[in-house]
Amino acid sequence: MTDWPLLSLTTFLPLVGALFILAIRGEAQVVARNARNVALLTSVATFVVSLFILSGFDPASADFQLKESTTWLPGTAIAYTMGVDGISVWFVLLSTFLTPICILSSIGAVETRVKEYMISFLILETMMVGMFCALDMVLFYVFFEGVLIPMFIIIGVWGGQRRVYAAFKLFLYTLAGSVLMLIAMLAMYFDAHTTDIPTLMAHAFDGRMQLWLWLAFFASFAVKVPMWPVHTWLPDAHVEAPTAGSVILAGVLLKMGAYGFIRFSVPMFPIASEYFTPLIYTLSIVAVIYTSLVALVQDDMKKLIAYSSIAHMGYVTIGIFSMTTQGVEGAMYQMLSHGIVSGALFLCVGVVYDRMHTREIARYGGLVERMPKYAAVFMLMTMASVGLPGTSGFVGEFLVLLGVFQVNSWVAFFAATGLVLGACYALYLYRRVVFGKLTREDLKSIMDLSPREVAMFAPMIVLVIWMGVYPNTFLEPMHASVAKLIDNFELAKAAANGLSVAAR
Amino acid sequence: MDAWLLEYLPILIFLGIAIAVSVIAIAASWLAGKQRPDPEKNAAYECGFDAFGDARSKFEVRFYLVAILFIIFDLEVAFLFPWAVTLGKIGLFGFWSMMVFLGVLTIGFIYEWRKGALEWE
Amino acid sequence: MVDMLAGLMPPEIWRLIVIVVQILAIVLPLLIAVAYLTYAERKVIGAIQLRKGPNVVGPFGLLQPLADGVKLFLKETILPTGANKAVFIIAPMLTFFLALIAWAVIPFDQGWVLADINVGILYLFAISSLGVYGIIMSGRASNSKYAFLGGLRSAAQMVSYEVSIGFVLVSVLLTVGSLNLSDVVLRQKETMWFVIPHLPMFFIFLISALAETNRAPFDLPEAESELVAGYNVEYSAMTFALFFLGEYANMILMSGMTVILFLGGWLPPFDVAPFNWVPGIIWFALKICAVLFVFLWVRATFPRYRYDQLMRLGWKVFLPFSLFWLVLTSGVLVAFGWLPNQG
Amino acid sequence: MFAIGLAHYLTVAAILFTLGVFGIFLNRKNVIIIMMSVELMLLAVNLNMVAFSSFLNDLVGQVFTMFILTVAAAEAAIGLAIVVVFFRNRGTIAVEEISQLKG
Amino acid sequence: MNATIDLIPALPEVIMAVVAMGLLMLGVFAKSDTTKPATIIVILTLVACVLVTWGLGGEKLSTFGGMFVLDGFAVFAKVMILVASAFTAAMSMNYLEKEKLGRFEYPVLIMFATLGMMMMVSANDFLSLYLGLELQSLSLYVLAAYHRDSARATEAGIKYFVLGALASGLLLYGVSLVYGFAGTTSFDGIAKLFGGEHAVHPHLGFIVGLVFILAGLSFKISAVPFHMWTPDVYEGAPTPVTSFFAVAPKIAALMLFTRVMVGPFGEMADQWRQVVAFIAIMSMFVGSFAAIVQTNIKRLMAYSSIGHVGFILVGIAAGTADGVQGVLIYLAIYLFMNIGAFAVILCMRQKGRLVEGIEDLAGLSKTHPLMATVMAILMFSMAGIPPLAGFWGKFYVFKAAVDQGLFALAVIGILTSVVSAYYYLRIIKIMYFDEVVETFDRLHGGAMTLVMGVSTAVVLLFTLVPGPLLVSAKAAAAVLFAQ
Repeated sequence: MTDWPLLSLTTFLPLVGALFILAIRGEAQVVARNARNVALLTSVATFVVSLFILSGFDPASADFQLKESTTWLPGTAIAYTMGVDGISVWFVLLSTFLTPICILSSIGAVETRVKEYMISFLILETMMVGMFCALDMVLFYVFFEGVLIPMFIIIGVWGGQRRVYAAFKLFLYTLAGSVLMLIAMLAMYFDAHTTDIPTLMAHAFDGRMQLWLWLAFFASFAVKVPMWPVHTWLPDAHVEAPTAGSVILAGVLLKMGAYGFIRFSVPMFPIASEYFTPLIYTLSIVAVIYTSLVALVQDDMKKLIAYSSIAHMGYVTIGIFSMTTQGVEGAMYQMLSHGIVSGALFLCVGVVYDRMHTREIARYGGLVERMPKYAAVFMLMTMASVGLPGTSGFVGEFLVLLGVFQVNSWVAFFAATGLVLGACYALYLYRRVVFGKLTREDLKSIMDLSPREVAMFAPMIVLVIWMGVYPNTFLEPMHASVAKLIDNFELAKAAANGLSVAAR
Repeated sequence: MDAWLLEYLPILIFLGIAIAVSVIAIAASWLAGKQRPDPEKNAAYECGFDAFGDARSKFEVRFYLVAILFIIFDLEVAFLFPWAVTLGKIGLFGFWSMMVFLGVLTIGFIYEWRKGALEWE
Repeated sequence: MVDMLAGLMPPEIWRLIVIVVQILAIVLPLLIAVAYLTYAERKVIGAIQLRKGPNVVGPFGLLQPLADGVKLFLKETILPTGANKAVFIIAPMLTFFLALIAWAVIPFDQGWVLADINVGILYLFAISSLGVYGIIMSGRASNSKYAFLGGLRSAAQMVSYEVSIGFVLVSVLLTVGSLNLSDVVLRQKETMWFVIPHLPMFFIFLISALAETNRAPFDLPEAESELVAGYNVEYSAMTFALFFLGEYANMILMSGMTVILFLGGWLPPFDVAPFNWVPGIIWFALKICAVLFVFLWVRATFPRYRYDQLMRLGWKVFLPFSLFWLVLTSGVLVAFGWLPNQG
Repeated sequence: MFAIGLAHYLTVAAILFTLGVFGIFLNRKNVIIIMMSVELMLLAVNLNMVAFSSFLNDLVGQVFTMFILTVAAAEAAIGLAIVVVFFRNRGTIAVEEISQLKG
Repeated sequence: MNATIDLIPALPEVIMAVVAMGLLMLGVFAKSDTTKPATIIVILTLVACVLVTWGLGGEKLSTFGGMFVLDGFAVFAKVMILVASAFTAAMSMNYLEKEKLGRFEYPVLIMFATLGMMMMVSANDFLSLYLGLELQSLSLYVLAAYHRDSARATEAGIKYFVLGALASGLLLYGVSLVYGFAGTTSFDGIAKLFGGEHAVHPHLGFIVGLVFILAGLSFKISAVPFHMWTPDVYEGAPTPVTSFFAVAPKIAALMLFTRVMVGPFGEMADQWRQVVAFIAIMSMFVGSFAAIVQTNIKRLMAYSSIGHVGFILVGIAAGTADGVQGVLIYLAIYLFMNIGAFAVILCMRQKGRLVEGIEDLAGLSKTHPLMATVMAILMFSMAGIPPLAGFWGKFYVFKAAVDQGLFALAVIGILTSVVSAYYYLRIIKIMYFDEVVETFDRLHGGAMTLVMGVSTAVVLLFTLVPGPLLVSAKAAAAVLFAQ
């Protein structure tokens, strides 16, 4: 099994499914049904294949594994190289895990142009998985940018009222950020004569150059994460996107930025990372506190969760740049957790939206009376989002705080403040939607979760609890890679300091 | 100044004399004859009517066509002159080159002919 | 040029004087010839039509041209109100002096040429092309409908036949291998008069010359019944006279070219005793007279062409044929190795 | 007085060329004038070419001139043809009338 | 005097010339209309010439006293030009039939224009350059005004003619100065003069000539500030002609531009780099910003092409083999993107009438999903979004620019590409997000489908199989730098 090109298989399997769907013809009804089935089948199969990646992965090793390499662009050092380490493997799994759930969730929600919708989603999955597997900078960029195409279409075609505005904003913001990264990549290529990520990690860039490169990469990743103040595209995109789009957006797309920090900024430009850490801290804390406050006053459910995502991603960036084992692992954990939890929360919103076609918080209330199962799921996810012990959210946030406390207690303090605020808005939302009296006429006939929706939530619930109760399953494979990351970082820092000492 | 330009000196002088003669002729006649202009006399001739409209009006497009054809053919003649003089030196190669050129030209000519560019009325 | 004149020493001044004298020796006889060409024309046509022609002024009316000249000289110069004055005046001058300076390269006898330039044929071709300008300018400047149409027609006609003339010239050039007009004649001395090998070209040239000079039967631009007097309808006095002189000078010039190109220039018809005693210039003059007679003869006998016939003849008959003849000539010359200055 | 050298030819050519360019851009009346300006430019080029050719004792310049002349004739022919069809469509060849397309 | 001349390197050109003249005679003597057969013959000839050119490729051949060369660069360019011309000729058949504009001169003019382009890219002397350029331009002037009963088309013709003639004038003036101060018009000769051991310092007059040549060529490639004609001509000319304009001549002119800049003037890269970079920046700016407000799709494509030219010029500004390789790759991809886009534009018919408004595309994804998909893919590609082919063109030119330290140029370029992404996205938005107003007629013509299919396939699959193009582009680019 191991000599199979597992990573490529995982990456391109959805594309094959997309081609199948493209070939479907006939009556609109039939096409829609078949497209759904094929898409679901493909994404589940992809998930299954991705599980083999995990089984073939050696958690003790910090190296990139399951590597595949083949020539791609002749005449340059740019090659098609795939591989995963303890960091990226989880993101691959996260992507393949969320996609079938998204597809499942959209069965009731998306009725128009189902064929195109499914194709877009499968292409999106290919892009996401490919991005996390890519071990070549240019290949990474290709997948990284490629995500925009299906996302643009998904939001623009199946989105809400202001979908056009949101889609354009998403596209142009992220594109503007990432093109600078492209220039930086080119500059790196000419400095190091390679685009191979592992090699580049070992390459010592000139200190001054690092600063520029770091900024260019930052422009791209900060938009993607998103960090304050370039986060404004996110609420719009989330609000206007169809439910599944929001899930993927929050679950995977936001992680791309943070992944980029871990993969590029920190290991390749350690000096610059060190130099810019205060900037990151500041922006992250502002994000955590400011967006939490903003979330409090939202009256659109999706927007509220969108702002909460920004706040949560603030922890992630703090964790990464704390440069401690706990901090980085916490950031990783937080991302995985957030991927599932926020995805689930968006699904929760989607469930009621599908029934009521509104996301206004004031339009709901007392849902617990009619929808007990729903209330329970929503409750669990809210708790996880808040970071209640025993849920996945707790582990991540705790580790981050632990990590950053070693470095800078003030940052830890402010981040902790954010936690409290997070609890406020999450619980406030939950109270307004689920509790209270069921007064509205139209809510009286609302139905509880259907079996399809239960099937959709079940794996997420399992995971949230599993991650909360026994985090080691997930932390174990990370240890080696994270340790290596930090070691190298410290080494580079020491080398740079030594150099500057010598220069004196 | 090059010696061969001297050959053109007579032409230059000739030109000067010719212009002088024509200017003198007109000037002298102007002075010699009685000048008694009046509006009727100075009006453009139009079979007794007063001239109506500007005479420089639109005219048949064929005149353009003739002019264009003339430009093209005349230029070819300009190519032919040096060729004709040096044909002895440039030999068969020169001959065939010009034949190809004339062949292309002929094709253009036939095209014009068939398209009716040479028809009047 | 300026500094050359500045550096002139006495020998150069002498040379200048010689040149001026030479020019006058060309211009004055030419003007007289023109004057008497008009006389000859009226006499010849008169004779053909069994009339007497001018016979009042002087013996046999020989002073008639002078009288006409004096009359034109003393007439009022009319400048039409709507005319573009400057252009209106320049047009006849242009026609006139172009007709004169073309003579600069004509060899009257061996070595009897004002400017023995190497590109004589090209020069003539260029000067005669410029002739169109005088006509176009007069037609447009007059601001008269007749003049305008006449000018257009005339110009179109001239350029149409110019093309054929060009091809004829090239055919001759092929056999000569030089653009110098004296060389053309000398080559005919070596071989034969080109009228023999180039007979069709001779006729084409002659007819084209008629068209080029707006002579009957191609005198449509001046067709009195249609266009009153064509482009020079508004002209009077000396301005008209200059047109008139220019036209007739051109006629003589074309005859001269015909003679040089096809009839052996100053060469005697047979290079034997009685003939080659006569000086070349006499032969030259005689031949010109003969050709001019043909011009007059044609005018007296042929009806006028229609304009479409005229254009058809030029473009659809002469042009293809002269082109064909050109190819044939060059082909034969190359094939048999008869080309001049082979190297 | 002074000798006429290469510089003089070049200056004349430059002046003619500039006139041509200005004729194209400043002319607000008639397309035909624009076409004449184009010819003027080409004339300036020819003058340059011949002057250089003579100065360098190199025939290429004159050969080039022949080609420019020919192409200019073809260009003029095509230009006139286009102007004529335009005139047929619009009944004018005034420059300010050529303004249907803009943005 | 060598009495023979080796015509083999110019074999495709000779074939094309002979066929074109043959068709002219055929058309003029035939009793019935020969537009369709003539077009088919033209396409077949072009395809045959692709094969012939390909077959001749390899070593550097030269003929006509060194004025005409057939090297790897020329072969690459010619193949692109021939393919572009063949495609556009195929696309126009349907149009000519529908609009009843069929005249047999059309394919012949296409052929002559293509012939001119072939000459341009093979030119190794300013004389042959000029002749090729003019043959191309003259044919294009006529093509622009081909629809002679349309005021718009003839106006486009006039504009194109006047500015084209002006450009030729500028170019020639520059050539005359270069000739005067270099003493030769041969590319090799000029390159030798200023390169190598006995390099001379270029005279000021020579630099002025260079600038004039640059300006003249910039007109032909419609680079800012010499782009004014492009939108008007694109809009006014009949659509198939516009599609032809947008591709083949542009490729030819850019290839020519490249050869001239890195060939004879290669040693003077420092002198012209600033100018080219400036032109590139201006073009990218105008191409992206001016396009935003357009409502006519042909006009939009005009600005889009101006923008693309700006990006391509970035590669030329780099002035290295890598830069030229980038240019070649960009052009090859540009070829397919544009042809495909124009195939879609040519299918924009409502009630038998061609429409050109961008808004007319509204809801295309519902009425013609396939066509909309094609257009969307092409637009994403033009915007330069990976993994579509358009990205790679930009990638390679910017790579070369970064390699030469032209960071500012690269950054500006890449930011304008974001701006240009906006209007490409707008088209996608109109097709996908907006509601149908009026539906298009059913798709006709296998040629259109073929063109759309091929171009989409190229754009999609390039990322997977980039090898052939990259390798051949690299080889072709290397030719220019091999001394």
